[in-house]
Amino acid sequence: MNEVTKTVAHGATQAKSPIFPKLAFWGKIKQQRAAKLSLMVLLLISVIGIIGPWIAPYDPTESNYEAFLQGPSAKHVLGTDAIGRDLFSRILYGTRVTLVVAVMAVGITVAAGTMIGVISAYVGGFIDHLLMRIMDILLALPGIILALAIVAALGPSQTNAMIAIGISSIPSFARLIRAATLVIMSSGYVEASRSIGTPSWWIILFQVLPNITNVLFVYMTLFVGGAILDTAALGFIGLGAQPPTPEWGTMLNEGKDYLSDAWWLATYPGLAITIVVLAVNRLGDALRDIFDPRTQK
Amino acid sequence: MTTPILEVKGLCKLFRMKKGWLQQPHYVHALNGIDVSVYEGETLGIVGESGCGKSTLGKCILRLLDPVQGEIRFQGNEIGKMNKNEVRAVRRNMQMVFQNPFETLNPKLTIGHILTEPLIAHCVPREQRQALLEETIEIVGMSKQHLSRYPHEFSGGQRQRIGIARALILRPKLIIADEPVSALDVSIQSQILNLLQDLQEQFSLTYVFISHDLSVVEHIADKVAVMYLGEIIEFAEKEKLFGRPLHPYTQALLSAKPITDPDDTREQIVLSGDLPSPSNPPEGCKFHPRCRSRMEICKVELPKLSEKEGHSVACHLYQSFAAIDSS
Amino acid sequence: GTLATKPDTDEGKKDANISEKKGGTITVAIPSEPDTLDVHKSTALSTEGVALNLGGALLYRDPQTNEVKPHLAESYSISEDGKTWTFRIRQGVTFHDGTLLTAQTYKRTFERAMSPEIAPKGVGMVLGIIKSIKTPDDQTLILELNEPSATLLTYFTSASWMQPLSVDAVQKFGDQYGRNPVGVGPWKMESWKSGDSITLIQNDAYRWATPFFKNQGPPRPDKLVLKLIRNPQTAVAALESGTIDIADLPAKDAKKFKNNNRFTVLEQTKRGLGLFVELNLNNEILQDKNVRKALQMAVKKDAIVQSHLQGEGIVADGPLPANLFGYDQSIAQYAYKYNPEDAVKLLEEAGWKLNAQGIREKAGKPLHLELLSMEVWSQPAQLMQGMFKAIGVDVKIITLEGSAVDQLTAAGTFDLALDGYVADDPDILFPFMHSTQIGGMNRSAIHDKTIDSLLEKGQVTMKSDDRAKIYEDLQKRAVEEAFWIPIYTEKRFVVLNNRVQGLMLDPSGLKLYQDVWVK
Amino acid sequence: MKQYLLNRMLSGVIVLLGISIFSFALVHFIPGDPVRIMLGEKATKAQVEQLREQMGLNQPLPHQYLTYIEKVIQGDFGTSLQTERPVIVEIMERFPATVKLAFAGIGIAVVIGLTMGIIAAKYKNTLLDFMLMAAASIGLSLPSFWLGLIIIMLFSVQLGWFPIAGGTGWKDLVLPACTLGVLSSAMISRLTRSGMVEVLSHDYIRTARAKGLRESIILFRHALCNVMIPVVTVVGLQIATLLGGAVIIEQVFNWPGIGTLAIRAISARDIPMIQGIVLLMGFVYVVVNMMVDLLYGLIDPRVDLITEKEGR
Amino acid sequence: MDNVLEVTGLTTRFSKESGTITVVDQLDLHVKRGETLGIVGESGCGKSATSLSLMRLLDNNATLTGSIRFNGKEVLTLSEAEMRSLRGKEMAMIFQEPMHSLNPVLTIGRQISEVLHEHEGDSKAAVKQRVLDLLTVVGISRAEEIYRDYPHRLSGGMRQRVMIAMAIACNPSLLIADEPTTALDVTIQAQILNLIKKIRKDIGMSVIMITHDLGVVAEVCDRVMVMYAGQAIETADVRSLLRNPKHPYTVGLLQSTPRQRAKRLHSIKGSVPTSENKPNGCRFAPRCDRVMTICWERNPVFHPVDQHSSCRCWLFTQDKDHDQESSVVGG
Ligand SMILES: Nc1ncnc2c1ncn2[C@@H]1O[C@H](COP(=O)(O)OP(=O)(O)OP(=O)(O)O)[C@@H](O)[C@H]1O
Ligand SMILES: Nc1ncnc2c1ncn2[C@@H]1O[C@H](COP(=O)(O)OP(=O)(O)OP(=O)(O)O)[C@@H](O)[C@H]1O
Ligand SMILES: [Mg+2]
Ligand SMILES: [Mg+2]
Repeated sequence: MNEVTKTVAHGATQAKSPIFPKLAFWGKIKQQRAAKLSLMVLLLISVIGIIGPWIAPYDPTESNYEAFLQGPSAKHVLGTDAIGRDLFSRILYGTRVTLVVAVMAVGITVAAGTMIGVISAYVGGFIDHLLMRIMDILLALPGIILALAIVAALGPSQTNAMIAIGISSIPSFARLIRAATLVIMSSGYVEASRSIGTPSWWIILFQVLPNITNVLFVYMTLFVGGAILDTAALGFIGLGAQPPTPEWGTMLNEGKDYLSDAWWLATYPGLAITIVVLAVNRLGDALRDIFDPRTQK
Repeated sequence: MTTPILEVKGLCKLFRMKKGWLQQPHYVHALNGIDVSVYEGETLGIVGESGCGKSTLGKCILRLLDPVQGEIRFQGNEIGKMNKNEVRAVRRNMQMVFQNPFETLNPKLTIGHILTEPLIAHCVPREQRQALLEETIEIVGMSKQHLSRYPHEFSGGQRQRIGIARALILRPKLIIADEPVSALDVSIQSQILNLLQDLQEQFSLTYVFISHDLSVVEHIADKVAVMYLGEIIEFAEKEKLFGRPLHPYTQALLSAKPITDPDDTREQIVLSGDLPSPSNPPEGCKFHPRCRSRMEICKVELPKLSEKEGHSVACHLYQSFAAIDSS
Repeated sequence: GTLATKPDTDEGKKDANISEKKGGTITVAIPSEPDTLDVHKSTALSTEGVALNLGGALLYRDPQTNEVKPHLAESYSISEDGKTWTFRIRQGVTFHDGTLLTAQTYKRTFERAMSPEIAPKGVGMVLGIIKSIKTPDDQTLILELNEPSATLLTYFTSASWMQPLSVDAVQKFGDQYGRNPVGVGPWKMESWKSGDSITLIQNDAYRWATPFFKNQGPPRPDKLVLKLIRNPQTAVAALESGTIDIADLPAKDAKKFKNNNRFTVLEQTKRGLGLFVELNLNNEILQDKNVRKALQMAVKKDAIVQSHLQGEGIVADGPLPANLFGYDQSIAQYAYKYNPEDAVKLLEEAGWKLNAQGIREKAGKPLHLELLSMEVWSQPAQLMQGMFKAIGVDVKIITLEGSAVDQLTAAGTFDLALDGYVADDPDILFPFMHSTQIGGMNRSAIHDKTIDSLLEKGQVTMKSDDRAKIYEDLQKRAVEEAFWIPIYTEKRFVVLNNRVQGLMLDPSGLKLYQDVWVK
Repeated sequence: MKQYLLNRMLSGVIVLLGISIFSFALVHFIPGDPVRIMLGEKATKAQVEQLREQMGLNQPLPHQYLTYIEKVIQGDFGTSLQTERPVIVEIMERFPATVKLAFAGIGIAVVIGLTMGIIAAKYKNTLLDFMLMAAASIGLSLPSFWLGLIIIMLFSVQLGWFPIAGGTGWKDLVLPACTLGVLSSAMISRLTRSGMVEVLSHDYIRTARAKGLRESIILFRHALCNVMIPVVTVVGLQIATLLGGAVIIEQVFNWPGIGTLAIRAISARDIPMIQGIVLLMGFVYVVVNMMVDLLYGLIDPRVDLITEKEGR
Repeated sequence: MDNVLEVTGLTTRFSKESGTITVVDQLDLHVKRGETLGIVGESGCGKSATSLSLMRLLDNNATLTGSIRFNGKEVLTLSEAEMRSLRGKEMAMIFQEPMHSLNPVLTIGRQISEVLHEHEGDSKAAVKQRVLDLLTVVGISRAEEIYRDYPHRLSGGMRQRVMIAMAIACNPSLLIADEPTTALDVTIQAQILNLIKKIRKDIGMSVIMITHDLGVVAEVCDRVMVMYAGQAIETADVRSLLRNPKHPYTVGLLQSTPRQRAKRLHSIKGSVPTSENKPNGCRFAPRCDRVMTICWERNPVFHPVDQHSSCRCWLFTQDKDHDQESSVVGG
């Protein structure tokens, strides 16, 4: 009796435990120096995004009426802008804005894209055709135009930029996920699972999803870079976050009229964008190298 | 005589191929009127060249694919007409082992989890699961420590054992083994074949054993069906078939099989040409373009499978079966 | 507001003979592309700047005496009651397509502008005052007005909006007339590359230049290219590389050319309010005069001038600029000064108390206002946002395209809106402040009897001194009621390559090319 | 092959139909009454209603759509609310500039990208490879408008080598085309490199080596042809995107192309214009894709197989 | 001597991030003119690595030591250019996967004529005629048509024939066939094996036939070398190997091949060691039925057992103290 209870308890932990196993993930990442470096940079940037408001020397929207367009100095490390705001503080605050917009946008993309992709691949047939033709149609319009049209419809604001960017990359994301799901669907273990009589929801949940998480993660990272660039681009043409929000693209837009008078205005936000995007992209690349089904055997 | 545990009659399967919206779809005749039956405790071997429809047959029996025509009776019940839930219930008694042990195990799940899946799918009470799990893993020659590991930690032979354990855990009556040893090295292959034979004895299993390797089939099967382009062209007990193959194709197949005997002096029949594509098979007997003893009739008329003394063959040479005695 | 002419260079004085050469091309940057050159279908500055060169006006305002004199009309007379205006049209004036200018042309031009499909888009509204148009002969044009109008006279000096259109061309081109305008002006339309440039060529039949120009014949250069350059930075580079000859630049960029002997910088104070804030009086919060006054006192206008205009502007105290007729010289005495402390006091008095977030609150409602702005005013808007924040007023900026701003203000769904105007006459305040204009340009929804009657009087009073007095009273009233927050009058800078000589600037900021020649 | 192209064309038409529905639906998504925009602020209600009637905006939606499509097929894309000129005329005036920029940019990108990619793959895992790919990574991470601004600052403002007056002459073309080229080449070079590395690891390359072929033949005949397949796809996609207007770059460089037109139309809510541009982009996308498919057919003899797979 | 190929002490190492691994270890072999040598062994034992080493076609991360003498020339010291003129002309190779070994975007004709252009430099017309002849020789009937066709249109057997045509285009003196029939069906395998046998006779070349199927060995080879975990463990002429295998591994291999007669198959326990965890002593020791103490301690040397065969096993080594290292240097 005692024996039996013991094994049952053991069995329960067996069956429950690692539905999402450890992936041997971090070990692999460590192997990749680039990944490590970019991860560190990203971590640093995220920390700045979180604590930026506390370490910023000035209020990012407060003008110093005595200091319009001042170059970098001890008082204003990166200088001030045309209406006397501290550029350094604005860039620090902007980190959060930019990251939040980009990550939320990708969140939208991933949520919708994954759903469409997985359903399309799993259900197949007419639904697949229909969804994919819709994606084709959306793909036919350049992402930025689609985003512009959406912003035009919703009105320019940070939230709407987020939604627009999120929506505009759904088609390509959905296609990637669909392809990844199809690979999993045609794999031996899904067939084996079906042959046992496992129900569909179980297969999607425990066979398909865990196996596309890697791919999902990689694509997600790769899309974040694009989303940051798009956020900034919308800001740059004045359709993203609205002034005085210290969003980097918006700041660049404000700085573009001062290229020859105040180089720092256009230089630092641009640099900030480049560094973040570079770090995210490198991480994405490294993750792809690690998880690419082709390099992985 | 008792009724066969599995009986397949006139099974047909088409795959629709369509290149685009504009094109007329054309069909691949993967299975074309298959008749075959297995009795309890027997091993039915199915041999044939690549693409002749062996796997398709296996999948149709399990209803992983829906046949277009024909009957599949398992323990007297017609599977082809069942709905989804009934099929799932039947699968409890009918399981499959796959060719590639590297692909059929989900890399993200532990062995324990993989083996539990069928138990959950068929609502085995939670209390019994662990005991079954441990018992089964030991039956296939592994230990329960292995349950918490991931597939990539095992060698090919061990993975195939896990695959067998998964098929076995519900204690089915029938196992369809689709080339279970083709991906394995000779030295490992023999371990698995032995295991399969042991299990058959222990649980009085029935096997449908699919392979393209004649030696393996010859070793393990009781009855052998030879397939060519979606059709069974010869079906007999192993001894009869290997001892006196009737169909020219079977003869060629047997003679082409390389054997490890340096003094072997048998005459080799080397077939000319390739296996034709199943999407546009030749008229008449499908084998006639490659056949040595082809006759005029072969080009126009499809021979039927006819039986004598438990030896069936589909060939015009034996249509009256009088020829058997004379040959 | 006199004409700012380019000071003669030493070189020019020494050798007058080589001056005023013929031929050559001048290229001018324009910051935005006109939607159309059909002057009846637009009110945009971009249209005016180009159309000006293609047409001519019945009258002109003498830059020296500021008097209105006849031009395409040889003479004109206004009846005693001010309601019948008679013009004698000059003879021998031809359109670019060769047709002759007659009184009938004018009649049909005005009728077209006033037709119901076209009127809402342009000058038709101004002409609405005309009751009937008669042309007893080719040379006589008689307008019967519903009531006397001082402003219409000023309008008739506009060579762009009030120019006669070739009736044939209007018929021939139909909807496409806007791309193929035909006028009587010194320049003819040659080509229009969308998004790139508009090219005009000299009209060699032109003999009817306004008398104050030295050159009474056709313009000297062969071509005038108006090149679309949106970004001032681009314009700077283009000027330096010689791609363009003339460009309007913001103060900061113009300054760089001041010490460059290849270029000349023309400077002019714009006649009008470069920037002011309209307060929506339909808003409950803003109906409280104390709040309006507090907002007035919160704005540090010199900081805005300093940052946005690099100091090249004049702080405005009232609704009229110092360089416009009717300006009250004593306005500085009663205008509001920057005084955040007093502003705070006023708000406290009005019952707006600071809450935990530093925003004022009354009866649980925060003091939150929305400011409508356009992209060009992004800096002043943000500065003001900071200034209002300092006295506990939370302002949200909404930046929109011009037409979208118009839509919102017309619907009255805004709290504060930025605006600006350029004008020749104080009557500009009529559309901005008269109660009949609510729903139109009177965005503040000013509904004040005193103001209404002053504006009406101003329109019909023809005697200068009396008229000036009326507008002084008007300013007092407007400042007292704190309807608007006037911010500044700005300067404009035109940089031109010394290869181009003789450019004149009209008081309202338009460029006059009649005397221009290329070295 | 013919069959294959016909199929592609058919799906192209379907995409176009979808886009036409999308662009038609825009009228109903984008706030702002088109009639009001057309008539201006001061129009009376009656005038608005009358024009609304005239434009058929009171008809049921499907009917409106059909009329719209009928007109589009006849080449009538409506009239711009802003300029009152036919949309098609406006677009066609801008299109050549965009085409010029797109092809110049892609040309530069392909030359730089292929060269970099091949060199990097050839010297895989060396410092050179590392540096080239680092450059490509940075190229991918640069915001296009920022790069544009920097290039303007450097070559136009500081050095004064090239004008940026936004004409359409070749001198005006240099900077925007280079900016585009640099940006797109990053993508192409990475693709070429990874494609090259992958192809070089294929069995048939080993076969070619076993035949004793020269390295140059292996690289250019055996490897490059296979690498071109993904590269052509990406280049095709980029051309399609750029022909729809390199929106940001056109804006930065003041380039009178479709991109600036699009921004202007969108910010002015010029709905017929937006619809026209959307349709044009869809059309260009479909046509370019067809070209890419055709090229596929030339490069890759297996195309009919590819569709077979997709068809399943 | 009449050896086309003589290999002594061939060692192939791959350097990886995790360290270097030795995949071919001190391999000696020779191939006589006109002879067919079979190399058998389980997956991963280093058969392909050996053949690629002979052609020097391994990746950059491989290092080769030892000596490979081909027709009297030392292959390992040749320059890359000299090596190129050897490959395809004197030493040719065909691979396991005919599906992947042909370039999908080039026509068959072009891929074959390339070899001739590279090595013979004949006129275009002559080359084309030669290619058509070759296609006929390998049993392709519609040569003209196939010449213009692309690989994806051919079946596996056809592709392997094309590969053979390519390999024999310059009449090489050695053909290395790395599992040429593993991916093919039995009937097609028989065709290809017959073809190789015929061609070998016709042009008198030597063949190294790599396979894991002892049946294939019995069919086409004169001599066999059995490999296990990177080492040669037995060489013998075919007849004596199959009739009278020496090494326990070879014995096990032969017995585990399924036959009708045996009710139960013999099976070798365990599985092949991975290259990372090779045992210290004899590499087969953990799986061997007849393992002795010495087997765990020292790896036996490879030496002749009788006139037909050599073997690497302590069972057949009289002098058990014989020092392994010195013998290798000597051999
Ligand atoms: N899902 C499918 N769609 C279309 N055709 C298919 C599909 N599955 C199999 N076929 C075709 O059906 C025929 C029989 O295939 P099947 O897999 O049953 O052959 P097989 O005998 O198992 O071959 P192998 O030995 O290669 O496994 C083949 O021609 C194959 O191309
Ligand atoms: N380029 C390489 N880098 C590192 N290791 C390699 C490389 N190529 C082969 N190996 C390793 O060398 C060992 C021998 O491989 P090889 O391909 O020679 O085996 P094989 O006997 O041909 O096997 P198979 O029968 O599967 O073809 C394997 O363990 C393999 O992992
Ligand atoms: Mg199969
Ligand atoms: Mg191999």
